[in-house]
Amino acid sequence: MDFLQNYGFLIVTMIQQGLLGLSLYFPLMAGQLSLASPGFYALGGYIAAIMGTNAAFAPLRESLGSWIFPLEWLVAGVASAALGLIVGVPALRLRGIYLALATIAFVEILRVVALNLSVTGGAVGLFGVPQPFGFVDRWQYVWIFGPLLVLVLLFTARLERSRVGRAFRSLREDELAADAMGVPPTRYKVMAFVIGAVLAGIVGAMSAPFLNTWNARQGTFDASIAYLAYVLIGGSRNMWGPVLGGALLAALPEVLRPLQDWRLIINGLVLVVASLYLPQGLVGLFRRRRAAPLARPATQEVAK
Amino acid sequence: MSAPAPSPAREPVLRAEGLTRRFGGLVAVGDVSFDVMPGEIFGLIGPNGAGKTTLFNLMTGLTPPSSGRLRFEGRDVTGLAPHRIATLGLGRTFQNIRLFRGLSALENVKIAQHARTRAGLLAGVLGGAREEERQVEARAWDLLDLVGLANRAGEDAGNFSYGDQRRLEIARALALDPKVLLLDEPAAGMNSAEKHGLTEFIRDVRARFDLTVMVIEHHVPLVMNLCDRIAVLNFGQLIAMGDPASVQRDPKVIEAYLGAE
Amino acid sequence: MELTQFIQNVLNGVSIGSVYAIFALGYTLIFSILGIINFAHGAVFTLGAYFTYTLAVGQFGINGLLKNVDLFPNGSPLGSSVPGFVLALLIGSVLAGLVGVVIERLAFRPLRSRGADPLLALVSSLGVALVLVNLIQYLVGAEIYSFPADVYGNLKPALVLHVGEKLVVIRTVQIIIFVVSMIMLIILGYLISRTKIGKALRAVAENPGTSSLLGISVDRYVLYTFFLSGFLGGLAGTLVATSFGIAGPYFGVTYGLKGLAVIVLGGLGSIPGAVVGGIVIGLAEAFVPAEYSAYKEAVAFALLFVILLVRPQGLLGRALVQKV
Amino acid sequence: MKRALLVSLSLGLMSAAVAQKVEAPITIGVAVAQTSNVALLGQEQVIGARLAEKFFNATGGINGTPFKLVFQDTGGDEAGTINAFQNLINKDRVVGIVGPTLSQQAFSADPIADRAKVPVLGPSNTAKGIPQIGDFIARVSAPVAVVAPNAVKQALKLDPKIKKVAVLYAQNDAFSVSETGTFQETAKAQGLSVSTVQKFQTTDTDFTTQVTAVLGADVDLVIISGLAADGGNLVKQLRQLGYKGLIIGGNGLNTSNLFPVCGRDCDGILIAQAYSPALAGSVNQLFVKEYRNQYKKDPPQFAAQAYTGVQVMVEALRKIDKKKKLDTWNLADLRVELNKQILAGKYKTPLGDVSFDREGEVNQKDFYVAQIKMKDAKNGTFVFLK
Repeated sequence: MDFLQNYGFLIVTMIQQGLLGLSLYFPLMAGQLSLASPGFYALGGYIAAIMGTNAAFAPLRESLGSWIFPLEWLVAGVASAALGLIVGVPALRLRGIYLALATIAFVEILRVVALNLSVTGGAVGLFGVPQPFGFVDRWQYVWIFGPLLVLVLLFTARLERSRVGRAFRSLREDELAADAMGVPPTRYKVMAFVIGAVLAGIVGAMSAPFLNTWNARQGTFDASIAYLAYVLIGGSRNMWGPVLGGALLAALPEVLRPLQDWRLIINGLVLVVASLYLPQGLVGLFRRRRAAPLARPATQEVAK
Repeated sequence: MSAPAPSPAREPVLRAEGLTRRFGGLVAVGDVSFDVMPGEIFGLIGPNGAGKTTLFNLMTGLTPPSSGRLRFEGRDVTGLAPHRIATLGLGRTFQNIRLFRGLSALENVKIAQHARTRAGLLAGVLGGAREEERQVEARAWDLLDLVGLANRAGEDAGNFSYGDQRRLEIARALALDPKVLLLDEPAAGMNSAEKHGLTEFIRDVRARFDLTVMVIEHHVPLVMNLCDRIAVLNFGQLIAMGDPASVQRDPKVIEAYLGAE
Repeated sequence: MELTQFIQNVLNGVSIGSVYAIFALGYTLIFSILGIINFAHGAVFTLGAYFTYTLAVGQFGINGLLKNVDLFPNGSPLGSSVPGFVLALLIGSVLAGLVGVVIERLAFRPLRSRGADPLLALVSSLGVALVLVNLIQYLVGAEIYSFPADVYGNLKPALVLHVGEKLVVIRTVQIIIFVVSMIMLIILGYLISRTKIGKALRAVAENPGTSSLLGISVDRYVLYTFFLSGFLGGLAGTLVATSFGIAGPYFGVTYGLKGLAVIVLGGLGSIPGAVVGGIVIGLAEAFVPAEYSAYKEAVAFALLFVILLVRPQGLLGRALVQKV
Repeated sequence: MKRALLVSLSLGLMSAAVAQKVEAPITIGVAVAQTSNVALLGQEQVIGARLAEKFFNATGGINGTPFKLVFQDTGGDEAGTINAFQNLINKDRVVGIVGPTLSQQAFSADPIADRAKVPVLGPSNTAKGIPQIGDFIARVSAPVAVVAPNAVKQALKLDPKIKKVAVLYAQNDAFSVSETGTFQETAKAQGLSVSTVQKFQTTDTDFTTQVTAVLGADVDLVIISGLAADGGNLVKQLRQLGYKGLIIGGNGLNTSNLFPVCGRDCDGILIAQAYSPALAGSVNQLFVKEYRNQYKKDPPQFAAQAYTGVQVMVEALRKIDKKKKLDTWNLADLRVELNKQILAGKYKTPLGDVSFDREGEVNQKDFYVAQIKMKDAKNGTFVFLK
């Protein structure tokens, strides 16, 4: 029990950062390097913090009770999807590092706007965010972040085996060839981008009560780069990569806490060494070298 | 053995009207017009840099034309996005092979069935598309069988030999369920035994899938043997068109080829 | 807008912009050769300032070896502290260049020789930045260090021009930074377009594979690039520090993000582009009306977003045509 | 089912906490930003807290028993602060916490300490709403509203002809944003006209745009709310570009870190202080002497506030110990008792006489306005103005 008290927050943070890593993985499935997640994360958090503290929502809170929280997640998801569409449609014409830079710009613009609005609490941000479902301890958030992670992993595994997942992969492999084979690139790039945005938005909405407060420092350039590191260190070609990378890199500074002044120096060294010596990311260490030959399913011939 | 001769009464399946593409000052394709009749095997030859691949790119929407029109089954498809044209029924292979190299052969063929399937995001994730998936899978195996690669379905496309990659690309293009198949140098990199088999294979595919075929090829004996009609491009201009024998005798063609040597 | 206000805005914009530009020069140089963004550049920039400070003013134990160096025993025309400072500046910048070399050897070359995903270089350089910044913090703390006011001799701190009733003002340090960044641009331009090293560098940038076939040692030239970038970064860091002081280990890092906007706007990998991009962003920020000054921070990124949509290769970059 | 599990887990936790005995030596937690770009402030707090530990242990500890400070780095972010707090509460088993550095961090981590019933003293959290986070949250850092008006009045005393004012503030700093509000209200209340309001970021270094706007508005008083690095650069650039009038610096500029930044140009700035090294009380003079011995300069406000935070905890513990020996308490009860005692006591600290209201808000008697006098380009002093 002491263990949960002491490390509960960290464990949930690991799940949370794993989810944020995954939010980058979806666009990456379609070959799009987007660093926009912190923007949607911040948006989701603000939505939850505003719905949780703003007087305008008091009647809604009264009448809904704890149901306000799922509603916050829903609103955050929908709002992120809408913003994702608005940003994604023009931005996804860009490729590679240019898309990454455009999404960084998006995150930064959003941050400055949040810093200046009064509904977001300006520089101080919003505080006293109410706790869902009578949660008291931080580890209890495992009851919402945990199921979300499981759901998202199930979703991803199913997605990868579906028609849409194949379309994503074809875009990552060769956008032009995919286009010539009947896969509409823009449609699926935007879809992948929006899935990532919705996930980041929902994680943000769950995180505002988790952190008790929300402010413009939540969605920054630093976070963009951190999430990218999750994906690359964990492994970008398998859904477990970002989860593992996010969890481990979030835990690293805490694991190194006993080193005191040296902890961030070592943290940096670990990043360097990991990027040098784990070319396939962490999951590359576990992956079986070669898949077994595919077996043809026993079905009757489908007449053309 | 021999293909049914194109009946003159039928509408052309493809009609190019003055297709032109300029890159800066260079005219890569200049005012090219031709008809391709249903069921035909239509050859496109010409020296290197004559604009053959550019013409394919114009026809499949990868490069927008500077001017001119392309009609497919009577419908104006000029300027449509590549995936739209592919969906209408124009499948192609690439001169410098563009398979999804990191994906398995089976995946490559499954992906090209995208346009002929419907399952959306939710159906795919929630399992509402099982029957469709089963059909996609089965058809992919059939097509791999057709090109003789079913025993290597699980291997990454990038690991295949040159000739196998060309065959896989054809299987992938067929998976689109096209009405017209555009083959860009299908014999390049194949050994002579493979080349020999290719003629039979293309004819067989045409018959089996009721296709029209357009083929860019350098290997002259193959072209002469395979094609019903041939068009010759030089410096982006169409300099001759007709049945293999007459094209072979055409002085402009001889000059173009000799001049290019 | 009044004329004086306009002139003042232009001066403000150019002076802020030249700080951005001088930061971005070394940043973009590495991108031009390797196509990667070196996140450690901000830390090298900071380090350069600390090196020079240590040598010229000396509080970290070396005790200002060069503090009293006097190259002009009969009195320098600029003031007694200037020659010592310039010498310290050069040595400090060389040291920063060497740090750049070490970074290349330890954090970039292993990735390159393996042909790894270029994005990994991003993470690796991020790690290096984390190490350097926290190492500085560990060694010298988060305190603010400032160069003495007379490093540039007894120049007046600012130029004040009277235009009718109104004033137009600019700080001397800003003029120095602008002039130096222009000089560095010219030297760099000469180096790259006219010298043998420059030609080899361009060849490496065009096509590393072919260059090595032609007998150009790619690794060596990449090393030169990192030295040059580090040197420029160190020099720039010191110059900016003479204007604003060294505001702790994060001093240079805070320019990293704005620097990205600068080099993209100018054209990734374009050296004149870094200067043009810096000054354009500086001007754009200076012309934000006072009532919207809160949104000034977003201007650079709004510009970045727009330029990416309209002209992704940037103002001075070359368009890349994808081959089918 | 799930709910039942939750309840049983929570009950288990509570009973586990009840069973813990107080371990010797008594530990007090300090959670401030020792890394990140907030470390400039956090490092001063570490120094202040260390001095307090040394001084109070040298003067008998807690009635003869020495106590120990445990430091946990919060970094600059919210998650790091929660981790630091969790470590202090559960692993280090501290009786109370002094920290964190930023108000935003306090909004994040203080609720956790409050729910765990661990008393927290904010050494530098000045935003509105901090003591209201919970019963266990108090602060020794006075909110800005009290400090700012004095400075404006002082400026008017020095130069009664002042009419037009320019106000500048760091828009991304919570403290500066609320401080500038008070400054602007005060200026208006004193009949001054606010000619221009300029915003900047604490990470900014170049202020030419803001300074030219100020020069253009032709004002005779400039009021700055920011932190040391940005505020110092702003002052320097104001002076270099020819501004001659009075400057008021907000509480964020109340640190000798300002001196190296603006150098001789710092001379004459009026500073609104929540702490002054010049305060005559013997407690403060002892603290100043200790600090000068070790660091060769006057203690900054952040150090004094952290020192005060530790002092308040120690003196409250001494009182409790007199009633009932600390080693006979169990930890949970001691934390609750400590919180009560902190709020009930009166303390003679470097900040002057300090006590708390029921919510945990500090009642600080003395606020100061000082004027900076520079000895040379690097060293200066804050001269107390009556």
